[in-house]
Amino acid sequence: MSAVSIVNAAAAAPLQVVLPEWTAIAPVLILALTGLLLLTIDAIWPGRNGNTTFAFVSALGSLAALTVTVWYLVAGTGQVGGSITLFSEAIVVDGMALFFTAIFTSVAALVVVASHDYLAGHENAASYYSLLMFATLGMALMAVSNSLATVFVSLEMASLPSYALVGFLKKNRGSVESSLKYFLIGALSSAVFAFGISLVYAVTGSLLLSEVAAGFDDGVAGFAGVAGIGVLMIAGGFAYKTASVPFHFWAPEAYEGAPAPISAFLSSASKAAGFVVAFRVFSTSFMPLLDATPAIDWALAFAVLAVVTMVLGNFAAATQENVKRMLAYSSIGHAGYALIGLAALTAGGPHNGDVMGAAMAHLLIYGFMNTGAFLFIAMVEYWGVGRTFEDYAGLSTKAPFASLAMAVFMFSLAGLPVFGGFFSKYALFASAVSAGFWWLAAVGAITSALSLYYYSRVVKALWIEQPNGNLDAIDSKPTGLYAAVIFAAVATVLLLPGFPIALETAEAAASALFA
Amino acid sequence: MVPAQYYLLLSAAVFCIGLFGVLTRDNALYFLMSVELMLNAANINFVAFSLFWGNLTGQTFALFVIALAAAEVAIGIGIILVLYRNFGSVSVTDAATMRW
Amino acid sequence: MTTDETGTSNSGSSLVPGLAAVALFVVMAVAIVQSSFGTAVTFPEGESIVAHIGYAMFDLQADMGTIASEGFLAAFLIIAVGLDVAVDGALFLAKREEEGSIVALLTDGGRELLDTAEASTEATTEEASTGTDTPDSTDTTGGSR
Amino acid sequence: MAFEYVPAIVLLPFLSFVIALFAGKYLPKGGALAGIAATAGSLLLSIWAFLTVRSQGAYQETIYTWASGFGEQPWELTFGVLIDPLSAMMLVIVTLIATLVHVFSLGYMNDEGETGLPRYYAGLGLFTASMLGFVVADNLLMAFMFFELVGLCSYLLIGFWFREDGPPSAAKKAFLVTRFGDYFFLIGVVAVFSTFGTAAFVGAESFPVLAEEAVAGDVTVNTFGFDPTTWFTIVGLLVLGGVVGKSAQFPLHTWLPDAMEGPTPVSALIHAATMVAAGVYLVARMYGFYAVSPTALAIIAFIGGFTALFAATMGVVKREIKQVLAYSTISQYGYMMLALGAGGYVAATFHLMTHAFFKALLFLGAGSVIIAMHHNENMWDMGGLKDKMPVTYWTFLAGSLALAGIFPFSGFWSKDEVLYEALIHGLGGSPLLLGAYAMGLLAVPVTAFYTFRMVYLTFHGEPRTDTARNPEPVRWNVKFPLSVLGVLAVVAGLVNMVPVQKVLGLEGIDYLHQWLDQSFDPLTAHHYAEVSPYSSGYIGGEATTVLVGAAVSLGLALAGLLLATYLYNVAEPTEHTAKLGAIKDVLYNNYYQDEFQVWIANRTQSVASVADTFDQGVIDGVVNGVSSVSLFSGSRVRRIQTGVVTNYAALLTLGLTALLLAFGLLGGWFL
Repeated sequence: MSAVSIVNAAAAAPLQVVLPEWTAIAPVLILALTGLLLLTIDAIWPGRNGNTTFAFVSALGSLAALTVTVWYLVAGTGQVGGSITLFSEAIVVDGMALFFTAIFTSVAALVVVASHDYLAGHENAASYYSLLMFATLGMALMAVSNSLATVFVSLEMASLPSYALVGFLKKNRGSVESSLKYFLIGALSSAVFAFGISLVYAVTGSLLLSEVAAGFDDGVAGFAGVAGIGVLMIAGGFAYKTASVPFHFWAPEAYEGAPAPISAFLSSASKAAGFVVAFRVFSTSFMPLLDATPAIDWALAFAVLAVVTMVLGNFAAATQENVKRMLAYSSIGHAGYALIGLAALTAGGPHNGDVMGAAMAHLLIYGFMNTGAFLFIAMVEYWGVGRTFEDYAGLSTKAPFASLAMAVFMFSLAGLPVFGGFFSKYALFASAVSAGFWWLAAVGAITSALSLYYYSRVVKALWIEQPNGNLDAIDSKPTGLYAAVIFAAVATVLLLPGFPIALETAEAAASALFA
Repeated sequence: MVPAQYYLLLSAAVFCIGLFGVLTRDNALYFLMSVELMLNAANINFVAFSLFWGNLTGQTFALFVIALAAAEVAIGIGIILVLYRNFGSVSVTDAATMRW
Repeated sequence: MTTDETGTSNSGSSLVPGLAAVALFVVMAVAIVQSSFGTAVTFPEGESIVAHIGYAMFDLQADMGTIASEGFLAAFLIIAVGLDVAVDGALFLAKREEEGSIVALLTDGGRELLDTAEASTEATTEEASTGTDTPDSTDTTGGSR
Repeated sequence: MAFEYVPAIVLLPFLSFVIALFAGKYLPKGGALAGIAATAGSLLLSIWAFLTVRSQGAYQETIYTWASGFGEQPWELTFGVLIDPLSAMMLVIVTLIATLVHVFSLGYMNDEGETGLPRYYAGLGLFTASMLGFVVADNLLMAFMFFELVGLCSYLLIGFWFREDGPPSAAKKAFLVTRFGDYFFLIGVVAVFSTFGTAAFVGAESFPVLAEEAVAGDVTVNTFGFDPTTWFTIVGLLVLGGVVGKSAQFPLHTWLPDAMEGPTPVSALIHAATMVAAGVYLVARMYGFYAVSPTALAIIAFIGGFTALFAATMGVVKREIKQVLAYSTISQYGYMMLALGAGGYVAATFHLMTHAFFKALLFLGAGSVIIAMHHNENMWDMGGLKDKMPVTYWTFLAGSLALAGIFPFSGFWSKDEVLYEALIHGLGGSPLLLGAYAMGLLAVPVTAFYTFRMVYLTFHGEPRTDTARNPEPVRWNVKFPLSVLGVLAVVAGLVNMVPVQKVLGLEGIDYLHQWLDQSFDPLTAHHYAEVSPYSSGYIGGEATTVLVGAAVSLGLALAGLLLATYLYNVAEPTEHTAKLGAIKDVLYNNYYQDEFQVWIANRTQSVASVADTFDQGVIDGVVNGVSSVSLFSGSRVRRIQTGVVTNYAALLTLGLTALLLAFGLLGGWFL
């Protein structure tokens, strides 16, 4: 495969390899096959202590999917010459789908590598890794869904394994409780989501995103109420997946109680998955509603949710004592930032692509820095040191490199200049301002200033405070966890010079949706 | 033919009855059943408007919703089972140790 | 299911939260009653609905049959794997593990906040501390600290 | 070519940061030597750059473009360096003081057996590097990023002694208060970008030039529906938020006195050359932008004048030597803001330079006294140190005379020019400036008073404690920086003897004016003078005005000095004599204290006390209030998370219903 290939490009140059059209969903297929392979291995050789085998297979699978995705992204699959649709248009592969698949697969790879240490001595490794792969598969499917039917089905496909994964520590009450809450709110939200879809079907008579948009082209006069309720309920379903107010209630508990690698996975990849469908559905199907009469101003609804989410997440995070729960709330706050990508859209606005692209770039960087932060927590849980800020005091004396990585994550999450997180937040706020939503940017800037307070508490605990004698338990170096944390930190730092490329890709992908 | 609004009213009523159950019952199994009711409210719309629009999209999708509801129950029962082993009850209010 | 009688849970609890559902119904009902739809298209006579559902499920609706539909092959394949996953997860959850004991929570449960809470909020404090004592738990909340 | 090495000026201290952080504990002196070598290297490179600017003119280069292509106006976000007379001068000042502070730290930290030295020197290195990066920045965004880094480093350094109670909270306060100002700055940066599509300081497409042309109506920029001047005022004031925070101007000055909890060399660095100077430097850097907005200039001038007076009155009642210096810093930066607001670009830069020298000198002198006093900072426990530590005394005295503005020390020249600019532009038809001028003038005697109260209490009279009788000796590493700065504090004013030029008609001795005129075309001093909205008015002729102004301010300074002498240059000063036990000879009787003197003393003290109470109570209260309200509301917000999942379902339903209802009513769905 030395030649650069363009999948199904209409005007392929003679030297380029042209792959059949169906190969565009190769990343999805790889993830599915990996999950099924894990189940098969477990069925054929049951009872073997296969933690290492399973981790290896899963890591290989997600890295293979990542490689193919990045290759497609570079080669222009679904971008040059328009998006590729499959299965009677129910599936679409374009720049945005590939961009987000890259996020999911890289987060999954990090989490798998970290889980190898975390799961040492646990039973049911096969279930863990297969569920993880299936959840990733569900997210990848969400990214390529082009019909409300596939959106709903793949959203469930991502949720179901997540419920089980949150409750993976079956004998830990925190894990079980968080799993229950996650599941119950999830079930309720998916019922709301399904009802919203049914109402949209009621007014348009179709589920394909492009057909729904066509159904709205003539306006909503006569049934604005039904359409509006449907649209807002669909927004609610996405708010659940992205942990946005008022569907966020499961998040602090689920992230706190779940095994830390799963918290990392859910708060980074799952959130991004919620955003990719929300971006696609709203930008493809519901744009005509913004200037219809009577108007269904869902962008304003997202603006309200974004403001409330930013404020609530950051304020609640500022007063936490438990580091993991603090990160959980901060993750809610970041959902608020990414919501700006929807809130700042306007009918026919020239900045729509920039705004959404900036939100996508933020989610990419967030994927690395937030996963890294939670994996650091996983490391601390692995050592059994404790959970509060005081327990973290002086950890840098025992684990300087991991603590340095954590400092990078914290400052980057806070959006301090010189780390990737600053650029992405800056691009986001700047594009919101140019789209005329300066007040969203202002709320974002003020809440991220507040966030610096609680993020720097972690750095202070790690680097400045003295150990209080509970660090003797640290007697081992979990290689996989270390590798994952350091890799995430390197990626966060490398996204500093690499940010222009990421932003450019994201904006191109987002602009294609509005073309 | 029955006006379309009647179907919508019926489904809204079923949806809110399900929601009422969710909000007022502590037993996790009741919670699950109520959610099923809400999903079926969506199915009423799908089937009714399938006829209204003269296409089969809604009816077919209703089957998928039913299948997903089954999958959700499977996972849900599993979680409730584990909940019972840990907390000695299936009440959703007992598992309330993490908060704030 | 006898857990309703455990006494510790406030079973048969107040119907007040249900008012939210009623409110939602009112809002939806008003919107629905105010809406108006055109005339229904309905299906053509004499066609087998079940057969056409079958076509739709496997993306054959374009080649066979006369009733319009969108293709659901993708959703069908996804849900096929999805049901596998559900069984995988449910079996894993239901499997009883013999060794090991129930691990108590290591969560903070807002305890720290209680310690620093002002005296003026005593009512809240009391309610909170009863909530922390889960029944028959060897409560080691925050024991790691 | 010197300019190719400009990045190295920034990178050398950064290198010393890395070395001290990772290898500091294996090095002798905990990384101090690496720091001294790095800053000295930067100093040499800066001097070279300075001389090159002199011979070849200013220089600007984009080094790295890290993002481009936002929207339809392609934005270029870049890192670059801008070396013009202003930044070259600032580079020399910063590197010189950083080097001296490193040397001094050998005496203050190493010789005192402090622990955690690698962390200390790492912090100093990063602090210096951040400030240098800020100085050479050629666009507003880059400046903002380094501005933030400066704030972060100050947090680390002020909180250096984190085991005690005071420093961590002081550090947090410094960080939060300056961050609060930076919110506005950040919004201002975004506003500049969205208005002009660029944040460059220099060039035909730079934002100050575009602003000037937009006001003249030559180009159109996106002013969001406002009149250009109004919008530029808003943007300017947003950026000014960061300046007010960092330069400790009213009402965001409260962090600075608390920041005295940090090690004294750090205080010297913060006050003289880095963090506090950053704010004023920023205004000077983008002065062309402020010059188009009379309102913004007036606000700057007024804030400056008020801060100068307000902070000076508080300095009168302080007991700790460093507290007095802290308030004097706030007050002096007030003068610089006054000058900038009054159209005195050169005067502000001049005062920035002389202040850097004499304030660094005073802090290091105070540090020397603190070493001698075994870290007791209370001036009432000192006295009579003059004979025990002559080098410190004489240099400190030079610094004090400069601070008080006594002829011919450096402070006299710069402060006189500041007041002169305010006066002539005020007379030229801006009565508001006359108010600011009056406040600045009133602050002069107060400054002289508290400065010499400090000198007398510390060095003169009889020793009041055993420690003061047997102070610990200090070594060369303390005396050397003091001597260098002492010389500069005396002579630095000679670079810009405008009054002499005007009165005697000698041409060409206003070297600083000429120097600041050698920059890129729109960044020159005379261009700013053309753009600025002020015209000049005189009392009699120009020379007369100069003489009158200088005479008034010098007279007031001398009056303050004499009052301090009268009250405190006694062996056992004032009422506190009764509380001091072991007294042998009460020379006190030689000085007759009449009712008048007590009255004066009481009056000054009570005015100062009122200001102090206002500061501690109201301003601090508001600042602390904002942070505690945030935390309190946070602790309330988190309580909606009750832990019971049915409550979540209920809140979720309510939220959804409310959303539906609100948007239904808004969109008219129910009609």
